[in-house]
Amino acid sequence: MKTVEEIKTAIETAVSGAQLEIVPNGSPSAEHSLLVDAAHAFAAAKFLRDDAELKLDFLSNVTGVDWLDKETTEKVKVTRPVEKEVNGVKTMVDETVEETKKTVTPGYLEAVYHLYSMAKKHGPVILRMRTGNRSDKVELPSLTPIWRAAEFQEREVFDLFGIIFTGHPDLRRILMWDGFKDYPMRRDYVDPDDYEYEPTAHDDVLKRAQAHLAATTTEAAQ
Amino acid sequence: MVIFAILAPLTVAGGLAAVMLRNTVHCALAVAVAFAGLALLFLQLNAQFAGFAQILVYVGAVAILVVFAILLTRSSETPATGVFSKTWLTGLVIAAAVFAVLAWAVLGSRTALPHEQIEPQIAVAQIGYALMGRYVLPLEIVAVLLTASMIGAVIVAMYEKGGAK
Amino acid sequence: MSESLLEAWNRPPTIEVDGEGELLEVAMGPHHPSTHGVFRMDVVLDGERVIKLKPVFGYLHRNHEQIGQTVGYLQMMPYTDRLDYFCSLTNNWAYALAVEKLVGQAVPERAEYIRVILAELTRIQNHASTIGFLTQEMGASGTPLMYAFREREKILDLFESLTGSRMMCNYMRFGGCRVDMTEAHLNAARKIVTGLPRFIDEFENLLTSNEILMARSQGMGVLKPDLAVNAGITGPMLRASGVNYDIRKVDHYGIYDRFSFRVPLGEHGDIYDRYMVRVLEMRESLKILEQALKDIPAGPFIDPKAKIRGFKPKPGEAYGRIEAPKGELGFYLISDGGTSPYRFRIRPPSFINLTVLEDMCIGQNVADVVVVFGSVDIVLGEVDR
Amino acid sequence: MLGEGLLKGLGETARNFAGSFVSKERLTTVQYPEEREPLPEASRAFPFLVYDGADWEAGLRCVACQICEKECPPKCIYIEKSKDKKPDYVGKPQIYPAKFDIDISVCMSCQICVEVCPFEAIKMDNQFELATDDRFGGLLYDRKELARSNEYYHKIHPTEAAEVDARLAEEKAKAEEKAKAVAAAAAAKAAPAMAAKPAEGAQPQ
Amino acid sequence: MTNMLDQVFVLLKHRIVGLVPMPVQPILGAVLSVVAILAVFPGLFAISVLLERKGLGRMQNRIGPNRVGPLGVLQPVADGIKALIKEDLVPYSADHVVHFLAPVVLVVVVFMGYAVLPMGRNMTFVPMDAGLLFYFAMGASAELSIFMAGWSSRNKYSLLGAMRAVAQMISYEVPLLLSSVVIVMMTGSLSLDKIVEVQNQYTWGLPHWFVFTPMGFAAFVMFAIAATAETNRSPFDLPEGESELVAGYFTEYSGFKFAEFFLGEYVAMLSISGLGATLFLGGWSAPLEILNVVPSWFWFFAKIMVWICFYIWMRGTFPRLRQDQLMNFAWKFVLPMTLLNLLVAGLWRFMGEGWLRWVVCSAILLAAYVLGGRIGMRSKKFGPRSYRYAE
Repeated sequence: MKTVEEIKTAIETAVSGAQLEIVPNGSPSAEHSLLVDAAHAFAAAKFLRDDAELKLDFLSNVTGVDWLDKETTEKVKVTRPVEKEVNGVKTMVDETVEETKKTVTPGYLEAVYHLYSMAKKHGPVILRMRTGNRSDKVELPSLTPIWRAAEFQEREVFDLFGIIFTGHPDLRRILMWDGFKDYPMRRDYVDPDDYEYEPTAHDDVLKRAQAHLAATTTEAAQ
Repeated sequence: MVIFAILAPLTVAGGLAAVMLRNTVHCALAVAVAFAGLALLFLQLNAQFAGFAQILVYVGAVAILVVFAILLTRSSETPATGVFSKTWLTGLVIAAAVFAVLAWAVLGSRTALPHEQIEPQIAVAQIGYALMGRYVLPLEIVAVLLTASMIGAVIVAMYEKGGAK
Repeated sequence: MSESLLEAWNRPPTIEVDGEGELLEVAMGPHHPSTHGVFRMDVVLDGERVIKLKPVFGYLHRNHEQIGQTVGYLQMMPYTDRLDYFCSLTNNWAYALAVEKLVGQAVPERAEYIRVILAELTRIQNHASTIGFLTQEMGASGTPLMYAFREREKILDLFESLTGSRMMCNYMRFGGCRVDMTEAHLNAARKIVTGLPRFIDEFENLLTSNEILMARSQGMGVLKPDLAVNAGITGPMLRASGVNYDIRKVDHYGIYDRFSFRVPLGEHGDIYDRYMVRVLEMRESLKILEQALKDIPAGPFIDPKAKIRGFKPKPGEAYGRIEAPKGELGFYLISDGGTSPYRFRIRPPSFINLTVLEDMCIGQNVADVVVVFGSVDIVLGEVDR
Repeated sequence: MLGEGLLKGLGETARNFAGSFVSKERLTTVQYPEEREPLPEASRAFPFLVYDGADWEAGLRCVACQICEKECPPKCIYIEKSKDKKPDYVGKPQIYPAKFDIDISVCMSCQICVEVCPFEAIKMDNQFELATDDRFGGLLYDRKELARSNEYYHKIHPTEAAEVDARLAEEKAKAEEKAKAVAAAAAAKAAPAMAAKPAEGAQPQ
Repeated sequence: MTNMLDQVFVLLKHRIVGLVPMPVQPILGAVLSVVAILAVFPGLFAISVLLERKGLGRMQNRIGPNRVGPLGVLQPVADGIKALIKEDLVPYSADHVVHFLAPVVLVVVVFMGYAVLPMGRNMTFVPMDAGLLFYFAMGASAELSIFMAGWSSRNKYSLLGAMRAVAQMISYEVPLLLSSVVIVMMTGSLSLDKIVEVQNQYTWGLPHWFVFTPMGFAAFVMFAIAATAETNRSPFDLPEGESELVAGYFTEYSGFKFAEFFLGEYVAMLSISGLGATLFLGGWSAPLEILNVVPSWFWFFAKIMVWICFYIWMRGTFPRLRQDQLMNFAWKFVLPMTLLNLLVAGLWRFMGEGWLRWVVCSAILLAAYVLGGRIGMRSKKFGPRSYRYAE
């Protein structure tokens, strides 16, 4: 089978304008993946399936990954003029001050597709797509029209991560019920405090249970 | 006579209920009751074959057919309006006329008179001999007619099935 | 994306309803005798013909993947038992394989043999009970199921004496297995393997040439190979459609390249083919078992250097997959260097095999829906996770 | 011929019907409450705490290191350390669990606590008939309910217990030797004996 | 002595009836007969339920019920008590009157069928000239009660189950009747007593049962198939196919009404077995001439129970057919076979005594069966398959 780099160039020649990037994999398996931009993902995927040499006709696994906003704090030495009283006279003196600088790299949601070929019996080729951010730009093209296998799995990713797959023929919640609001697989998901805790040996659970019980009984009283 | 006194009102009640009940399925069930009463009347008159045939054909098949027809064609929901149609008077007149004709015919026949009590013992075998002997031609004609209608029904059903595809 | 991009096989076929007959909507499940648990099919019927079928999942959803992301690598092992509770050992293997791939852990030879033996025994008991359930859906009052369970019991007894538990084995570890398979266990396994062919013969006597079974299953629930491939169907269902794809042969994971066995393929892709492929796979599994039990070498059953506690893989990701009895079972792990995976994903074969349930059922009789459903072979613990 | 397969099937059920009267293999039912299949040695249900000697409280091997609490996948173990110390089987003064609760209704019998315990203090019981009508309290087992003697352990898992005992005896011998050496050194140097810290994080085999 | 034992019930009845004044005698006689039927057949029902559960258990390598009483023989009693003390649930939107009437009608109609069955020498309760016809008339009425049950429950599963049941029973009534007509042709009577009398003759100690003639045997097979379908037994138990329709037409019944349906089903099974035994297996006549020392009623009940055992055996072995296959089987295979069988029966009479008619009739029927089966399997495109392997 072609290497990831070869596949990358093959896609770039076949799909004009596609921007691809190889995402390295640090584990010993060294299965590097291809990051494809959302605009050209559909065409690239179609190419991957139909290309005579690759023939990746089997989409094995679709999943989402939630990458949180990353907050990196670094200490930076900044030199700036500071007003100082030197010998009774106010003068501006340049002084080096250590400041902590916070940079926030915005998070994103990622959809990962594991492709294999049943005809040629090779694989995997891992395809990734990323959303703009985690809140409003969460749309990605659906690959269900290319691989039917994505139908339920994309629904699941939509359900649990909140990625909206445009072009999906039947995008509804699948594991959670229809009225459910949140996306339970996100890293910052907080359990709703709405179920019955059973008394356990654990302090924190007990506390939550008691608080919840108190809240529900007062609610009931009102 | 006691048995007749029980059966006749039952049959009549079944018939009336069939006309007057609101729920069509109930009506069909009432018809079945009327049929059963009729069959019992036959039995009371020692006409075993006719009685059993009545049950087998009417209760077992016709009533079921009616019920199926009701269920397949329209919902069995109770109609909101009254059960009597606007032309009920006409219907009543026609029914009365038919009854009058029948009564006249029955009263006019000699067998209606109570004095002739011969009570013929009719066995099933005799019916068989009669059908196969004297009445064989009518029987065959009826058979041919029924076969023809059955073939027709089959063809109609087949045509519909073919047309759907 | 426009509708025109959808290809022919991409949606279930739609059926024109003839006549003005009323359509009947029936919710089969979640409390229905033949949905294998809490699963619902919203079926639209025209008479007894299925016009539309929508599977509804999630009654058993417990967010297994989130659990996997909060507990450590080792602690996830017993949770994998509870996915497909019929085949906990293959689940263990798939997970162990993914983690081993993530950290580059080697597995001693003896451990590989033990894994193969246990996985093939699991496959046999799973296929036998699946066929039992399938005939149960056809109304066989449980006789084949009881025969299947009789044999399954023997296999589970072996599992219990080896791993301590009949179904929730929690047996495999990263780099080997938890305890060694002693000679006594191996002899027990040999005894089971010599007894099984007779059982499969009995099973086939009872079912294979049965006219009612043939009439019920041949030509029903047909799955075309191109759709099967496209919809990601795996396992016996795929092979019943005639596609030669067995991960044991393709990936050669473990030591499967050392054994000679064949992959049975169906031709029609109907329920009967699925049944027969399972029966024939049981026979092939027996062949593997015979070879494995003959050749198993002495040696360590777990890599002595393998870490159990304080397991912290380097950042990276791995996708490990095996041929589980129900299809391709995969685990996708992303490590960020912490003690628990950053992303833990299960690729459940029974869930994805249900993608084509509607395609197979449309136009069929309602009575066939349950049989088609039974022939898919699912476990709700895995579907809903 | 139509019906051939059906007749074959009928023959098969007839064989099983007749066989169930003569062959044990074809009638595998065990009449459960009266009859029981012997449990295999490896069989596991829920954990218990091992103690040596006659007094359960004094003999508990557990030193409240809380490894099992940390490693338990469903988090069903709850341990509180004691303030004081008592001598363990080697004779070293150790902390002991002031509170050791296992919520059996949460426990999933995975045996990981046993695998990670460095002190051979927690083992798997094979008692599975634990049904109770008290949903909350009845399944929360405390220290006393969990304590089982080493003899009991020998009874249910003889091979494993023998191995464990051998290992412990070896450790004890080593510890004694060491203690002797330390004592000798102490006698020589008249220095105060150091209380050895428990070997936390040691790998069990 | 033998005769005494044979007629013990008849004599007992005469003795009791003789105790009361003349005008009351017919009424008491009828009451006694009814009481006897109501006592014996529910008892047999209990036995066959136990037999079924035990037998099925053994076929499935289980023991079956064995907790209530020695070897579990009191299990049916426990079941009955359970059914009685259970709450009688009626769905809110059900049609209460019809819902109540359905099981009652079923049980009444099913018990009526026993009136004409000859249960032993001189042991027919109502020796009727058109006994066979009466039996079928009663059987036909049972369909109505099943429809009532399904419709009145206002449940989709119930309604579907009832529709299936009724369609199936109507379809199989035709072959059931036509296969019995062969016997009527051979005896020239609709009276079941007469039919048994004809069979109660022996040549070389062997009985003249109709099952031992070619068309009798064919009719017997067809009758057995149709009877199985008529009583909704496996493999024709789709009206209550639990894998599809939960429980069919009695899904919404509980407690004693459910027990009534259960009773009705088994009593119908017993009675149709009785009819089958009467028509083909010589009713109360002994299987060998020397066995005539055993009371005649014993043979009748023994034959019923053998028939029931066969039902159980089939249930333990076969999967269930599908609705359309069932209909196809009825109309395209069983019905033509029974019609052919009628022709053969005519031929049999026409050919007169001799070995030739045995050969000819058997050959025609066998050929038709084999050919019909093969054509049926080919047209439905099913049959054994072979499989290929990939290395």
